[in-house]
Amino acid sequence: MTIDGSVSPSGAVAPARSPAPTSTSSRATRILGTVALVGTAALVVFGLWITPPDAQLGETIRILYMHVPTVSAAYVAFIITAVASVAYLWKRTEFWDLLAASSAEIGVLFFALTIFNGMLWGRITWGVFWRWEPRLTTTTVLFLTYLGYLAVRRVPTSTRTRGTVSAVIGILAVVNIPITHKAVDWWRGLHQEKTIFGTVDPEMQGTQLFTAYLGLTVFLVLFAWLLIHRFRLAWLTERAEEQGLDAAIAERRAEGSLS
Amino acid sequence: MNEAAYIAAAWIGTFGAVAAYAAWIIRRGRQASELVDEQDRRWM
Amino acid sequence: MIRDAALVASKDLRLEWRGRVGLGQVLPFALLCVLLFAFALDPDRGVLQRATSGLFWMIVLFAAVLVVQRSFSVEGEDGVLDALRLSGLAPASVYLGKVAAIVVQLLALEALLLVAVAVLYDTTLRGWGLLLGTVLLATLGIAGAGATYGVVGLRLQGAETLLPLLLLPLLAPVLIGATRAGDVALGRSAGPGWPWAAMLGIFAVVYVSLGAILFRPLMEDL
Amino acid sequence: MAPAPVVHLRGAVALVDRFPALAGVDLDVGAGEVVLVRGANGAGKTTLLRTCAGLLPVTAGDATVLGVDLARTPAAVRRRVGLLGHATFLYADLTVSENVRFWARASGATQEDGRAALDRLGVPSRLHHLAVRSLSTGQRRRVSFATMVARRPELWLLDEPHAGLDAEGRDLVDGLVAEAAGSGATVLFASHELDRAERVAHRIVTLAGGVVQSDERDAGGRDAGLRSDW
Repeated sequence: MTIDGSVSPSGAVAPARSPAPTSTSSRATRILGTVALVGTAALVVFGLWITPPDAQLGETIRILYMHVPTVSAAYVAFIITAVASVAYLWKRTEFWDLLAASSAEIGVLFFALTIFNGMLWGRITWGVFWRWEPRLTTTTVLFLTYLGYLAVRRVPTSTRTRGTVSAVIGILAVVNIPITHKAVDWWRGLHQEKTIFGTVDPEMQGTQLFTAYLGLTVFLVLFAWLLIHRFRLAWLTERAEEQGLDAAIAERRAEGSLS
Repeated sequence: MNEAAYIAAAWIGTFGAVAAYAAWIIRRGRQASELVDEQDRRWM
Repeated sequence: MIRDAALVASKDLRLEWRGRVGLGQVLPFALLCVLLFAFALDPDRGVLQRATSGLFWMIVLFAAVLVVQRSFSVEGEDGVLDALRLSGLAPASVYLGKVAAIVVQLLALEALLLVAVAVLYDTTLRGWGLLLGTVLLATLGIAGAGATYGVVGLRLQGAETLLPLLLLPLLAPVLIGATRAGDVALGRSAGPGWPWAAMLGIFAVVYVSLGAILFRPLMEDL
Repeated sequence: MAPAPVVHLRGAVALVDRFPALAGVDLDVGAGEVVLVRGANGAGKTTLLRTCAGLLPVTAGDATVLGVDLARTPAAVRRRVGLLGHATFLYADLTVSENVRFWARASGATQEDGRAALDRLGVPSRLHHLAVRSLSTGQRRRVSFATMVARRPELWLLDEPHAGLDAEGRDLVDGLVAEAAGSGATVLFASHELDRAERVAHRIVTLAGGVVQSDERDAGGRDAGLRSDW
């Protein structure tokens, strides 16, 4: 029985080219990876040695060189997730679904690191790991929101349902970011205290300013590098499942011709 | 001196976590690419 | 669209009346929470009085999770979700109908809960204008977000346990706003209460409109 | 040239979760045809009907029902078909008349359409105010069928319409099917009651393993005049 769109053995399709990579690396990721590594090394040198302690924050400013870039990269990640979610509901292509998912996972990692660094900073500055500092509180609430997003993606269902449901959550979660920010700010409005962001010297200069921007750049490059790898991994996982599907269709048809 | 320990923990923890995550996805990428046809893993 | 929403809402309320899940299960649970908080927080030290507004809204949030779950589990039985897809009802109408039914149920629950709190936590209810505005806007926000996530739970069969994880972080601003506005209304804290109510209003508007739009892919899609 | 078919499937693959329940179906059904779909359990009968109703994603091949492309806009076909499935599509806690009224109004029909359909299905009025939960299986099937008839679908998709019914009920179903085809609707139904079904059908399609195994076009339809001309 031959029917259109049948499973054709997929040998002899590609003309002889250089062998396909056996990993998620490519030239582009290797360049990005190298840049990220060099940048990281430079950030360590600048952040831990070259920059002087801050006039107000003292040595703790060195934690901010981690804290601020991770939270910025996380927000970039969640915005990408939201944009990709909208695009998925519109275009319905696998690309956007996988991009949204990959970006959210890395965003969650960066949020976790933000909270981790914030707590260490708090331990030095306040003497306790946790205080209801608005930014830290907001970050934690949003972190939990996106854990929900990742949990939804792990529920076994059809790819289409998974894509639709998680796209909706990716959109709602990002809309909730400014609302949560505002609410938490007002909530803590009565209790002024030394905050991580509030105390960063707006007139930061020289090597400090340079290091702050270097940190941001390094983490954005790291994010891009991780995102490409994570996306390709998601892509490979879908392809592997699809191969299972081709086999299942063939098997299903055989079942018919037997009876 | 305690301060230095917390700062070190922040840096090591952050880059350690990123490195561990990167190693994890790259390893899974290698495993997954073995299951997939060649034309499906030609990256740009 | 309004007519279809009313059709869905009246169907939901009739179902609720027949099943009495809200009255028979969720309300007793809410009252139980009122007692449990008193056990947890020594009633003689004034903690309950100071925290009345916050405890009230915590209980409402927990109860709301149950109401939403119930509201969508009836759509999951016996192929009804498919029948809704096959019917000519616009997803936005279904959504608004479900929101309306959840709002009505929550308002009834909140009214009774308010009486219970007033009596058991020795609270004098006052600041009625602000109190009423807060209750209405917060409830609309909770129902608006809840109905969207309710259908998410329905689509992901067997993932009902996800609903609280998805819904409650999203409702954190509602908890903050409603608690603070409630504090002001009850005279527990000074300061303007209406900005909080306005925030609740913005939340409600944003989530009800988003829900009305996003319900289409959630309901119609395969 | 023959008019555009009501159902047109070419190599259609449909997934239930991730299982290919339809593995490349080719099928054309013309307007006014009554087609019996048969096959062993798990052959894909239910999936075929649900796919035609726009309730399952078509992931490969062509699929057009009532002129609507199922791969692109499955939702557009839904309100124009009537599906009688294994599930009754009824709210168990609502009464018969409440259910019928809700579903009639939800699909744009009037309350009177609903009541007339209940009469047509022979649901006695003493049952109208009972909760669906307390009805027998046969009565539930009749009520479910009534909600479908009330919306006057262009394509009837019946999954085991005879199941759970007594002899009288089965005759009623056969009569309704013939009537529907007579008034221009198309009927696709799956049944295990082959003797009975073959009398009603113009055409018998056999499914196995998610594909069409045989297609007997000139089966003994009861009324040759209803047979479409292709």
